[in-house]
Amino acid sequence: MDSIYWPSFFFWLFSGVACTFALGVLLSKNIVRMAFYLVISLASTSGLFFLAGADFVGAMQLMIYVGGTLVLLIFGVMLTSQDRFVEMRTSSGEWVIAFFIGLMLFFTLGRAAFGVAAWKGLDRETAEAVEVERTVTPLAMGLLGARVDQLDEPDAAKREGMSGYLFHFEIVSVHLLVVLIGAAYLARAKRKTGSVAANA
Amino acid sequence: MLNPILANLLTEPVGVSHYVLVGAFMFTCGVLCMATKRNALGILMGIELVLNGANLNFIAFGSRYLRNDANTLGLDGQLISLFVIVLAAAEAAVALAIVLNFYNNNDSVDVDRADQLSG
Amino acid sequence: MDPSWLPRLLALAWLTPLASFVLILFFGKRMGPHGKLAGLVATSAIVFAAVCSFAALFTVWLPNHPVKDASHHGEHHEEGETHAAVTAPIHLIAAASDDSHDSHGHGEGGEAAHAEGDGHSGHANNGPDGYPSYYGTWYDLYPGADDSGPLGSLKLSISYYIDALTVGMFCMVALIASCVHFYAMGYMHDELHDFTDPEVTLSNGEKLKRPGRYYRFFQYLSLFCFSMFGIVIAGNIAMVFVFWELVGICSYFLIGFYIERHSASTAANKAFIVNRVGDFGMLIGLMALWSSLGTFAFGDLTNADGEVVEQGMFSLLRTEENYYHLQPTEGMAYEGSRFSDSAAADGEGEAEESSNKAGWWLLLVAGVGIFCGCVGKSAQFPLHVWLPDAMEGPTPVSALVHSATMVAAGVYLVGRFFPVLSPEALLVVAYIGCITLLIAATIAITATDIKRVLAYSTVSQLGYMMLALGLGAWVAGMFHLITHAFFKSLLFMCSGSVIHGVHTNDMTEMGGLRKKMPITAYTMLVGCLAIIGAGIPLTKIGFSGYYSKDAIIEQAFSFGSSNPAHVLLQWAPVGGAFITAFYMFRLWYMTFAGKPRNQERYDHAHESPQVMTAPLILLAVFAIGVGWNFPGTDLGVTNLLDQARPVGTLATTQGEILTGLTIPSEPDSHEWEFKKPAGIAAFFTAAAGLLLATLVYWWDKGLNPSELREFGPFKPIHNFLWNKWWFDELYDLIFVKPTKAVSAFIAWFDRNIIDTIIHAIAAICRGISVIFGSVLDNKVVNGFVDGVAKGTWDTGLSFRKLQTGSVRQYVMFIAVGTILLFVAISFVQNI
Amino acid sequence: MAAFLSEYTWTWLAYIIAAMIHVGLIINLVAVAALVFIWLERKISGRIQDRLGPTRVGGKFGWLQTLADGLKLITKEDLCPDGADRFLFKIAPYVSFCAAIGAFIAIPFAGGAYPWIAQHLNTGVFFVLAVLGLEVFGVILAGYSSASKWSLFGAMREAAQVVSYEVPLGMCVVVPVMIAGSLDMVVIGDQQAGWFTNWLVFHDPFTFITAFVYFTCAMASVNRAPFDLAEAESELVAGFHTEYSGLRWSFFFMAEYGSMFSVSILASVLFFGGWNGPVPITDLLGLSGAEVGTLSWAVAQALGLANVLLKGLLGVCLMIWVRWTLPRLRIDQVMTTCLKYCTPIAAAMFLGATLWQYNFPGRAFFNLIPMSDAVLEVSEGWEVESNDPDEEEEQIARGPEETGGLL
Repeated sequence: MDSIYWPSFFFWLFSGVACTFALGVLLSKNIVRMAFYLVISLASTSGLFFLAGADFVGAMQLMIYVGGTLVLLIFGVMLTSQDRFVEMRTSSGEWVIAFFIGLMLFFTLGRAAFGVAAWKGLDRETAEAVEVERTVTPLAMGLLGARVDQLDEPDAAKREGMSGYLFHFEIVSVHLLVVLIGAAYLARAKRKTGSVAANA
Repeated sequence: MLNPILANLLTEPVGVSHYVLVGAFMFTCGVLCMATKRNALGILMGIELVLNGANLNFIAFGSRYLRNDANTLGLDGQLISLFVIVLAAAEAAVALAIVLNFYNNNDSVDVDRADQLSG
Repeated sequence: MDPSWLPRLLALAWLTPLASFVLILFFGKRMGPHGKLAGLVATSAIVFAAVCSFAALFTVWLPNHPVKDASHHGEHHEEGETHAAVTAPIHLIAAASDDSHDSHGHGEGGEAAHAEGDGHSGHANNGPDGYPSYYGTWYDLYPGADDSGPLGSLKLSISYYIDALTVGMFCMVALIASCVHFYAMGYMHDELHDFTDPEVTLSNGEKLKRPGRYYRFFQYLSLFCFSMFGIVIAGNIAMVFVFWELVGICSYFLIGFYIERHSASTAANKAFIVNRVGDFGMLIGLMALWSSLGTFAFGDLTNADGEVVEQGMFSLLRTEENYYHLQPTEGMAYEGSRFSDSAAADGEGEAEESSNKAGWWLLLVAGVGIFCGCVGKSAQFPLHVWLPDAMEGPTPVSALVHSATMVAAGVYLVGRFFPVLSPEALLVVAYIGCITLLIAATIAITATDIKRVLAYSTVSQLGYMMLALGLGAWVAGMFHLITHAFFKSLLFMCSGSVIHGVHTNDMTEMGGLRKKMPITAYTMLVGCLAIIGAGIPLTKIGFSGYYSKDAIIEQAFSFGSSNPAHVLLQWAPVGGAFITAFYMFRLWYMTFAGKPRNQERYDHAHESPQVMTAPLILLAVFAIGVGWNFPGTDLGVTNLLDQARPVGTLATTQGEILTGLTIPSEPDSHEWEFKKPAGIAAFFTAAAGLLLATLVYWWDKGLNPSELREFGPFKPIHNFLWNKWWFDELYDLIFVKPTKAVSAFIAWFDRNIIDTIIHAIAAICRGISVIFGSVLDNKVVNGFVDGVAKGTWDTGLSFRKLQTGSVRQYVMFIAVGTILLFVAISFVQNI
Repeated sequence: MAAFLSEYTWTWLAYIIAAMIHVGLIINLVAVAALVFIWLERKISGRIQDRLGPTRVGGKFGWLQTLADGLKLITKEDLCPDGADRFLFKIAPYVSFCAAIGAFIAIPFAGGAYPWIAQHLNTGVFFVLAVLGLEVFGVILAGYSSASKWSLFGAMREAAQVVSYEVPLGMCVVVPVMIAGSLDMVVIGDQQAGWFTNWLVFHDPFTFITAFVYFTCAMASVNRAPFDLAEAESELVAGFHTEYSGLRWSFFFMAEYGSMFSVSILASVLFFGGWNGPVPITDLLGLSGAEVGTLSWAVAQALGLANVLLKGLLGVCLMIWVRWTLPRLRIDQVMTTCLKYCTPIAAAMFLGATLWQYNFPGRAFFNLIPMSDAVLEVSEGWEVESNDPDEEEEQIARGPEETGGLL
């Protein structure tokens, strides 16, 4: 028998935490706790990303997703801190139906996950021989339109198609801008003339 | 009896399947969250979970530690998950704005009260 | 500097006025109070253009192509001709001119004209590259190779053709335009504030009051200069045409500057429409050339190695093999023969002969067609009627139009096109010029409007130029164009100064003004002396007009001696010189000499401000000296122009259709044989005119003009001239009235017959559609549509239950749908 | 299970012990640093306010004062108010503390080929920023779960402030990252080797300004005065930790001082040369380079460690100085400072630095001025090897290891 393969250990650790707290999100009725569980779940997922060698994406996950959830949390606190809104009960019949449907969904997806032979995982020697790969620069270049990781691609036709994601990057940037403006517009404070008059 | 299984889990590298399974679990949790929460913010959290589960799949398919053959997505997986993250942030911003508006109009974030469009 | 700087510098000079135009167009109103800065902008632009032009001349052109004394041409020619008489069928050897020019560095165009190794003449061996020119393109519209462009083989390009003429014209135009701009800055100051137009009376009896349009005036001036530069630098006839029309529209704008005055708007319309008539002929010539030659370009396009890539018009028509003699191309002969069936029927030799003839005919059509455009633009008979009316524009415009831009364009184009014009076409040019010269000069005698006298004088002088070109005196014609530009702009500005001072155009209200406005008077005197060609006969001392006019008369004598049938062409310029001297000094005496005829106006008269007189003095200096060589050198306008003489036009040529016609070589006319009688005739006729004017209009004890007017035999003549030969009335009778009648008939036809038919058709259509609407549309189509709508509505009603409005149920639907999809797929896969 | 454990006991233990040592080092570093800083703050504030500060405990300077305070806090009762969300209330301080400590995982204390760093991350800067941003979670949870309106107000203020200030902070951090061409803090620090003129703060005028903007934003994001709206005593009693006492309260305190320390170290690595002193003593003494022995290397690394700690300390002192000098801002002034001043300035500096890189690729401000040979020699680290695009592409293709991690 071999010694412990530590990445596997951490995988089980992180995935266990992530799944547990995802379940916590599902089952908890307090919106603030849900947000807290969600943060932990997402942070653990970022650990899974680090384990899979996607360190930049992991850091992004920590920074953006967790930050985004932070805002969710704030809103949760702001909008639901009145007691009657902290817990909004769902009827138990719905819970039962949802549980069964969820079970079926999970079963189907899980069956798909183990349905492909090539997804079984590497043997240990191969896994240990995989070179550490730095991804930040290739990722950045990819976003700027140059796929430096594909220079070794033997098929010239394939290499032609791999022109990077500059265009998408630009679209997403503009999209973000539009969203910012749109969100600011949607959420702007409405002038309530009636209430002012009433106060006066 | 338990030892070989536990030992295998800890001594052998995990594969894409495991990641996909975790992703599937988070996805299911997210969907159920969306289906059962009456709080609009709860639904948003469900969406975050769903997106995160999907992201996990992209990362898994792109990783060279899990599946070292020519069919990995490579960097494309990471790039796509980056886009997902960014768009999720955008989505959250808009959704929160909508929730805020909804709150302003209804004094509540209960989505069951948003049924004016029922047939 | 390297010759490659030529196109750059000239393009800079060309585009600067455009920049100024655009600037004023967009920001004119905001340039200071009432656009005052616009004048500065436009003026500085044109001054910059002038600097660029002179830089091109003195730092690029002259160092690369030093001028030589052209007066040796005659000797060369003689030698060449005797040689050629023996050895060459066509005496074209004289195309080779100065062997002292370095035979390299002529850029794109110069090398094209290389005749070597034919061994006919010692001169020919040296190559005729004494006439350097540069051709190149800046931009091609649809540059399709092998006729693959969207316009077929039509190649429209923005190109340049630069030779000494181009450079000289640039300098002249820029210089005069600069003076005009400066002058206009003073002259147009009325427009700087709200302007009350004294000549426009509104219906309520008040005078029109409108905001000043100072900036707009300069905007048009800039565009005008840009267009003129465009014509001069253009490297192909299509581009010339474009800028030609631009010049036309600019003149339209400027003549109609006081658009509220009825006379001004009418004059602008007249100028524009009359020019269109000429341009129609020009289009015909253009198409004739293009369809037979397949190119619009003047020069040859060469690649980097100096090899010719595309032949231009000039080298196609005057090929090296043909010793640069004009010869229609095969394509021309073919195109021409398509219109004469006799070619096919006759014998073979005759067919060739006749198709060759047809080529010449086509060439004649093309030449006369292009010349038609020039007739319009340069106000030649019979289209001269617009120019005197163009006096309605502000005086600076008149100065510009009459000297450097508009009318010069026509003469310039004839000069540029000279190599393409056949001897017959030249004869047409000569006769048109001759007639114009005489008619305009006679009308000028009786006119009393000071600007009108000058306008007719311009027409007359343009006739001189055309005559010169038609007689083959290329250098003399172009030389006269340049000298005339200077003294005519001077004269116009002087008249403007007078008008500015006394506020009237009418010479009968002036008199004795030289004491009030001395600078104007004496600069104008210089202009008058220059235009009558004052100088010491048979020497080289005189005002600028002396050189150019004598050169023209010499050529006329030379022509007359070889073509006795066309004796009119020999003596018309001499007679013209007499009349010119008479009416010019009539003008001067009536304005400046004698006693004031209108005391009130005289008392209010004053000398113009410095910004107006300074250009006058500058132009006066030029009017005196532009014909001179720089002391001690050969550098002078004549010698510069001589460098630009089109290749192959130096020789004596014979007409092909009119076989008796001989166009003599120009340098021959400088022989003593012609020079002596011509010089003496010109001097004495001019002196006679001057004396007569003095007798009539100055010397109190001499003849009284008003008595003369009433004197029996002179009365009908005066009446005839006073009414300008009844040209306007004639045109009205011939063209305007019939056109109006025809259009009245057509209008009647349209209103009564065609309208009736259309109304009937409409009624029928309406009846049919009423029937269709009630039956087909309401019952069949609507029934079908309503049925579909009802079906959709019912289906929708039954499905609406599904839309619960609950987000969470929708999520469930999605999840269930996904699961079902999975199940379905797995079933399909298992089957 | 037993067999499995017995078979692999030693590897288990070895890993766990090693990890424990690392963790112990870092936690203790933060804890000790917090002790020192609290003492420093009291002393410095005392001097600024013209009094003495602690003088008795532990002898002459009162240097054991904090320890005594800590002992007192440990012995205090751990209160949990009625109506509080007990779970969140209890866990909130740990969240903050973990975030503050977690940042130290990726902070290097000495560079070189074998840097002193707990986990050498490729995306170090990014990681540190992300983890520091998590600290606010604990604060919000604490504010919410305390069931006190003072706490809630404080927490919401802090949330708004931190979320807003992350924008200019991130922009400021991107400037040195862009100039160094790496997110790896070791790489960024190593590029500033040599004289102090190589420090990124002196790289060009834009980075010079950026450093100050960064420091302002960093102060705001760790809630130090004049940006300490979250715990404004005059308005909110004690802000988010109103209801806390005892050890949990001290965790918040340690978290605050820990993050002060970490942003200061981050500043030192990003702008002020990190482990490279103003004068390259190790180079001058011959302690650095490829062929030096282990001892020399250790000495050099220790010097680097001293540099980092000293710079961090200076940064914290600066923050203390500012706190006791400037009055507190209003919340709208805080937001104005962020959105109307810091963000546009940071954006402009980013643009300016980009243009500088474009115009003078790889040239620092002092490299534009002719210098003596000795200085030039040391500053060779700045010279980009080649501007040949082919070669650059090749470098990218070869990956960062072979090109010395520059990319």
